[in-house]
Parts: sequence; C-alpha cells; structure tokens
Amino acid sequence: MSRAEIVESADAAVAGIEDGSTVLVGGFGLAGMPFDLIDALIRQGAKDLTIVSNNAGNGDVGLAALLAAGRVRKVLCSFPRQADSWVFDDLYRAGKIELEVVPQGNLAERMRAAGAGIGAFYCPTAVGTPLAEGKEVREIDGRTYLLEYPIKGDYALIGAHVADTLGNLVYRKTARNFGPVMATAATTTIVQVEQVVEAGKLDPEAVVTPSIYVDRIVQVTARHYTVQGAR
Amino acid sequence: MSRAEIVESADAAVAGIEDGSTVLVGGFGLAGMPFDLIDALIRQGAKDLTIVSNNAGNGDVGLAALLAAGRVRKVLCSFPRQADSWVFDDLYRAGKIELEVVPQGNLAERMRAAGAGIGAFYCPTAVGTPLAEGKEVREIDGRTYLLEYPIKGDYALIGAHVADTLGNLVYRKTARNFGPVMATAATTTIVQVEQVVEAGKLDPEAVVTPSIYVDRIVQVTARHYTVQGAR
Amino acid sequence: MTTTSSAQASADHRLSMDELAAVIARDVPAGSFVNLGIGQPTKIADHLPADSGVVLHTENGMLNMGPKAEGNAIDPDLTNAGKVPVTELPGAAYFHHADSFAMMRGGHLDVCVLGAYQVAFDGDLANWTTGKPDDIPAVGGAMDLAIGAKDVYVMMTLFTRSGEPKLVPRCTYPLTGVGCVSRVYTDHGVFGLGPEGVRIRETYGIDAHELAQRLGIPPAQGTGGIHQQP
Amino acid sequence: MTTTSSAQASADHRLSMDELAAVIARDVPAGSFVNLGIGQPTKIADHLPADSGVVLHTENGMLNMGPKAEGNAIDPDLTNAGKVPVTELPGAAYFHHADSFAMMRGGHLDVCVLGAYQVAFDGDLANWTTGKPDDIPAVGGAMDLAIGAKDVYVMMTLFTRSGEPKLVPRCTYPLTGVGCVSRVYTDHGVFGLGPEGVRIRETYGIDAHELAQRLGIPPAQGTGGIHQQP
Repeated sequence: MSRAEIVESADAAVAGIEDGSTVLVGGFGLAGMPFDLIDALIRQGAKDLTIVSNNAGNGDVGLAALLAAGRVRKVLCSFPRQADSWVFDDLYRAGKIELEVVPQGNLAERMRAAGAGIGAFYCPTAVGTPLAEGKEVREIDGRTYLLEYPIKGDYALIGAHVADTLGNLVYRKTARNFGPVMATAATTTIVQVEQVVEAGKLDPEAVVTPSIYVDRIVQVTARHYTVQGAR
Repeated sequence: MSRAEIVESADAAVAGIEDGSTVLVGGFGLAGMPFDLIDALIRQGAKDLTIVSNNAGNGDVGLAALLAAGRVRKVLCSFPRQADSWVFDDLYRAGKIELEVVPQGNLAERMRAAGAGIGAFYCPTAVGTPLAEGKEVREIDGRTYLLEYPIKGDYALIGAHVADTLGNLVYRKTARNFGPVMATAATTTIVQVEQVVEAGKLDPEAVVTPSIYVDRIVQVTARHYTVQGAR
Repeated sequence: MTTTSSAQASADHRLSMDELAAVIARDVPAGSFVNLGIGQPTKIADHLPADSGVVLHTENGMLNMGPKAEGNAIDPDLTNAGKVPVTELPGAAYFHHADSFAMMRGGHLDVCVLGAYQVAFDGDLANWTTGKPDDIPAVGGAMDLAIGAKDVYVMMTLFTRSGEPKLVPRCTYPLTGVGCVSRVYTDHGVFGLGPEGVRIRETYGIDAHELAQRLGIPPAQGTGGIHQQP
Repeated sequence: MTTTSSAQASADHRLSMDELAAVIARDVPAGSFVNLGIGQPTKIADHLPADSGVVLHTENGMLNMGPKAEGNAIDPDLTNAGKVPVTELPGAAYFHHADSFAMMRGGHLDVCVLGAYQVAFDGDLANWTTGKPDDIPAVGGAMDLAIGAKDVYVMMTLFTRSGEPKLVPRCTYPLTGVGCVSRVYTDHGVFGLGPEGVRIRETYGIDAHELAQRLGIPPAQGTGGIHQQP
C-alpha cells in the first residue's frame, strides 16, 4: 500500500509522471538537487510540467537541463535570476516559460500547509509590496497579513542522504533545505539517496522525514556541483 | 543578549515569572513534564496563571501540584479528564478554575503559528462540532475550515534530554511531544535537562530545538512517573 | 429483505471485542499507516500478522510503535496516546506534536480506528463527550483523528447496555466530526458508510434483515439496491 | 543645524564597504542571532570579535554558520543563502526551509542586515527588483527577512553612481517591506529610522548639516529635536 518502494533505477522511480503534472523539485541552487531523478524525468518525457522549486536552474545540469529540454510550462520559485541561470533567462525572455515569483518563506510555508491540511494562512510577508497584488488582506491584532494558499504537488522529486528500508530519511547539512517540506506536500514523493540501510540503522530521534511521506526510493551515487558566480 | 543562560537551580530558572502570566507547560501526561521547574514555580509564588498544556495534571505531581497550590486561574488543554486528574476535577467542579478545551492538534498548531509568525490559519478540525462555536467558517476548494488564532506564551516551561552550552536541545522518545513547539511560542523559554554538554557535542543534524528558542537552562536529575489508570 | 450479497462473511454468534479486533486487523491493508485509538482499538495491534508491514502511528509523536512495554522495558518517556508505556520497532521515528498532527490533518494516515458513543448513517461521529452537565469535556486528539485519515473506522458495541442502537439515523450526542466515518465494526456486524447510505457487510449472530430493522436502516440502503451499484 | 549630539562618532573620510562592515560588526549586540544578507553584508562576519558570541543564521537552514569554506573544506552540501560554500561552527543546527523561515517570520532573529536599492525615511525598504521591464523578478528571502527580525539594518552606499540619494523621502522602486528598517549604515553616515523620522547617528567625511541637506531630511528630524526626546 503506502509503504515506500525501493526501486532499481531512477527511470523506474519516475515512471508514470503524467504530462501537465505539478512537480516539486528539491534543492537550493544545486545543493540537494535530485540530479538523477531529473535526468530520468527528461528521458521519461513528461511535458507541460509546472515546476515548484526555489530556483529556476543553475548552469546546464539538473533543473536547468529539464528546462532546456522544453518540458516545463511554468515555474513557481523565489529566485530565478542568478549568475548561472542562462537557460531560464533565455526561455523567459523568449516568452517560452511562465514565471510566478513567490517569497522563499511563503514557498516553504505554502507547501507545509499543503502537507499539514491547512486550508490557508495569514502571513505578514510581502505586505505592501507588488507581490501582495490580488491577495486578501486582513489586520489581526494590529498587524497586517496576506492570505496565502497551499501549494500541493502531484509529485515531489527530492534528494536525501540516507534512507532506511521503511523509507525514513536523513539529509546532509544545508542540502536538507526544501526536501522535508516537499515530501509532505506531494501525492507521490520520489527520493534519490546515496545509501539505503536496514530499518533500525537510523537513529529514530534523528529521522527528519518519517517513512509515511516517502513513496519511491532509488539509491544512486551522489553528484555534487556548486553554483557558478555565487556571492 | 538572547544567548541561552545556564542557571544553577530551578529556582533561578523560574525567577521573574509574573502574576497573570500565560505559561506553556510541556509534557503529554507525565512524559516530558518539567517537574523541577514546576516545583520551583510553586515556591516562586506567581499566581493567577493561565496554563497551556495538553492535560490538566496527573496524580499529585507536576502540573497537578501547581493546580493544587491554587496558582492557576485558567487551563487551556485538550484532555483534562483522566483517571488520575482528581486535582483538576475537584477544582473544576468547585468552580475554582476555568477550562478551555482545544483539540490536541489545534493546541499544537496554534502554538506553532505563534512561533512562526502566522496571524491565523484555516483548520478543518472540529468543523460541525460544539468546539466550532463562535469561530469563523470558510469554505476553501470545497472543504470547510475554521479560523484558528495563535496561542502565545509569556513563558514556556519544558523538559528536554540534553542541552549544549549554546542552548541546542534534543529530547527522548515521546517525551519530545509539545516541547519543541512551546519553545518557539513563548517570549521566554525555560528548559530543564538531564545533561548539559559542550557546544559541538550534539549532532547538528539531530538538534530538535535550535538554540535560538532557548533562554534559560537548568540541569537536574530526571524524575519519571507514569500516568495512573492509563489505558 | 434478505442477507445482502455484499456481506462477505458472518458468524453464528455475536463477536467479543477481541474477535472483533481480529476482524478489523484482517481488513487493515498490508503496509498501511494506521492510528489505533485509545481503548478497545489498541487490541487490533495484537491481531496484525507479523508480516503485515502495518506501521502504527501514535499521535503523541511516533511512527512504528511496538507493543505495550512490560517489566524492565517500561520507559516513562515512551508511551502511546493513552499514556500506556509502549515499545519502539526498528525503523521508528519520533517527531513533535505539531509535526504529528500535521501528519494526521494532512491526510497521510491510511486508516484510523476509533471508539464511539454514536455513529450516524451518514458518517457523523460522536465519541468525545456525552454532553451531560457533569461531564468534564475532554477531546484530546479525537477531532483531529476524525478528519485526519483516509479511512476512519469505528470499533464499538452496536447497542448500549440498555439496548439502544449506537449506529443511528442522526447523532444525539455532541459531534466529533462530520461525515467522517467510512466503516463501523461492531459485535453484531460490520457496516460500510458512504454517500449511498449504510451497507451491511457482515453480520454476527443476527441476520441482515433483522439487523437492518432493529437499526432502522432504510430498505433502499441495507439491501440489494446498493450492491447493484458497485 | 549643526552636528547632532546623537552622533556617536565620525570619520574624516567616506568609509569603504569593509570599514562600514566593521562599524556594523561593532553595533551587533554580543550573543545575538543575526542573518547577514547576500553580498556586502556577509563581510560583517569577518569583523565580529571572536568572543562576540554572535550566532549567524542562514535562511537555507542553519544556525551557527562559520566562515566561507576554502580548498578541501568546500562541501557542496553546505552553503550560505548566496550559495557560497561555508563551514559549520560547534553548536550548529540544521533545519528545513519551513522551520528556517518560521524562525525568521516569528521574529526570533535579533538582527538582519540587508543591502538595498532604496530606503525611505519611514523605514520602507526596496531591495528586490528595479521594476524595469527587462529585469527578471527574483525575490528570494528578501521579503521574509525584511519583516523577520527584531531589527533590520541596511548596509549600502548612500548615493548611486550618478549621485542620487538612496535614503529617500519615499521609495520609487518596488517595495520589499513596509516600515521595516530601523537603521541604515552607509559610506557617508549611519541613520536611525523610527516613528520620529530620521536621526543622523554618525557621519563619515561630511558634516551632519550638509548630509541632512543633501538628503532633504526635515530639520525637525535630523537634529536636536530628536535627541531631546530620548
């Protein structure tokens, strides 16, 4: 049933992702980005995707490669424009991709709300700014808030450090970033990890993503990149 | 400034708690209850307190002792009535204490909202029940929600397992319960731990409550009790 | 009205709560994530096959909870939601209350089994207070659980000691949740609840016709009218 | 109008960004929890005294971040919010993005230092987009930081390359946050912002009178009228 499945390949992990899906993609820049799952998704061929991720791709790998392959209709992210976001920049300037800019904390909290069954929440971020346009405003206890709605994914593709055979996950340093939140917010959560261990090998006090949020796991050799031009 | 202070005694830890304060008290039943801090609070003498806790005391120890000392005006909790809640039961039936019953998850989420700067949130719990009375109702995407507001504490008294000298905390098993949430929701968070270790001794991946949420720490020998008549 | 063909099985006697726990355990899907409410539902754990892969959630902050702790294994820091000392299984995970209830409210649990004072034909649940003036109200996680699993099962005796049905056209006790129960397991039979109404799935020591009559289930619901629309 | 007595210090030359970083480092309270924005503000870390006990937060999920990583210490899994590889100090803690931004939004950080295009006398901040048609909008955590610390400091040059003031009566660039900045650190001087308006705290290579005039700070604000009401 909902028990996590450990699959043999990244291709098996992304099987069945439909055209038009909303896919939450983990990573902050390139830290924590699930490169192998994204490459498999490119091979798999799903198109017309809506991608929710903090950035809109760096360099020519990961999310940038998915964008370059022409599979993405729309990106919801907090920070598309970076020194090495040339793939997105060109698509955007050519009018080939839609962009919705969401403040970073709202991106995280709206996905958390989706995972936590919260219908909407009043948030102080972006009040009085252009990103408040069209949003419901309410004053509560003397402070002004905007009403924010959940962001739910059909799929989440995330990278973690170690999984146990039940699907419990731990991450590594700041590569943790959006993974745990996205895992809760998607109907189907697909994870690439560097290692799978027997249930009981992870410290139950240190599990970050409990197994209930994980659907498919694939073990791959980690690839790491740093963002070009980061400052 | 806001760096956590390690104090010598539970009495020093609870110094300055004012009459009329709202105090969040950790623990689920007796697991995770900060017995020494509560005993010190009884000695300290603050009265007319509003207590936010999952239960309203078990047996004659911890929160039950504080209630018995006549210091509590009102209790917000999810589950006051238990086999061993005789102290609360008597006070309540004698009209000597106010009670606000809050569903357990709303208690946790409302404190989380206080800690996370969320002004209010739409929650599906308790829709159509007597606990929905007086609450704002809204339909979002075909589901009905109630508007819930944050619960903020002036103080939180919680129990944890180990602290480091910066104030990072880890807990033990299900004694974790409300501690991490309450630590975020109070102006001043006071923690009793079984052990204080040097900064660097806790695994940074396994810290549950980061030091920023902790104001005062006291090391005490753990006392453990089980709830009478639990089923 | 005759025994509906949708009834999967039946017993010639009213079930004990232990037998009923075994029936429910059989229906819990292998590998699912399950919360067993305080009281009778905790018995279900004893009847889950060892290889079921069912992972138990306890709302006080744990997944993969093991059986009740005995003797030296008792650890006051490790209890279930009923505050009974329990154990931990390999692959367990601990989390705080806000995370635990986010897990429930977010609809991630597959099944939750609760006790009840009353369940209505349309799935309304009453299980937290009798509403009597001298009853100290205490809700705990009942309302969160009622709305917080993909399927909410109720485990209860079908009749009160004085013989009043607890599966009723409309709850008279204060509600815990609205339209949230999908299945009702009782000593006299198992009922599926849904938009089409009540469907008798199994009976124990009573035939479906008599059961429907005693409960006042409309003929169009308890009978063939239902299983013609699978 | 003369140099206000509220000015704590001054220098005879316009400060370099490095000197300015040192000034800010001096003002960060010992033991406080601080977020240093991407770009110039990260320099402040280099000037914090070793015994300051200041704990640095990075919004991508860490407390007690250490200096930039060099050589073998570079770990692609450990970066700051600017995606630069950094290090971890003893007593660090990692957390996910929702927890990290809850920490900010909940007002738990003592100080956050940000760069800016413009700051208004009333504390409005503009630092995320020029609003030009060809500018791809990108906000990152700027709006969350703007409303997410007890004190928001801005670190910037006081004038654009073409000599336009960036501390202005009213922002013309799109806003990041409303009335959120409490202090502005610039190469020409330090300004306190509050309900009473702008207060010149220090000047560098320019006197307060001339500075107030160039910026159009109303006399009732930049001068003695303020420090008479401490």
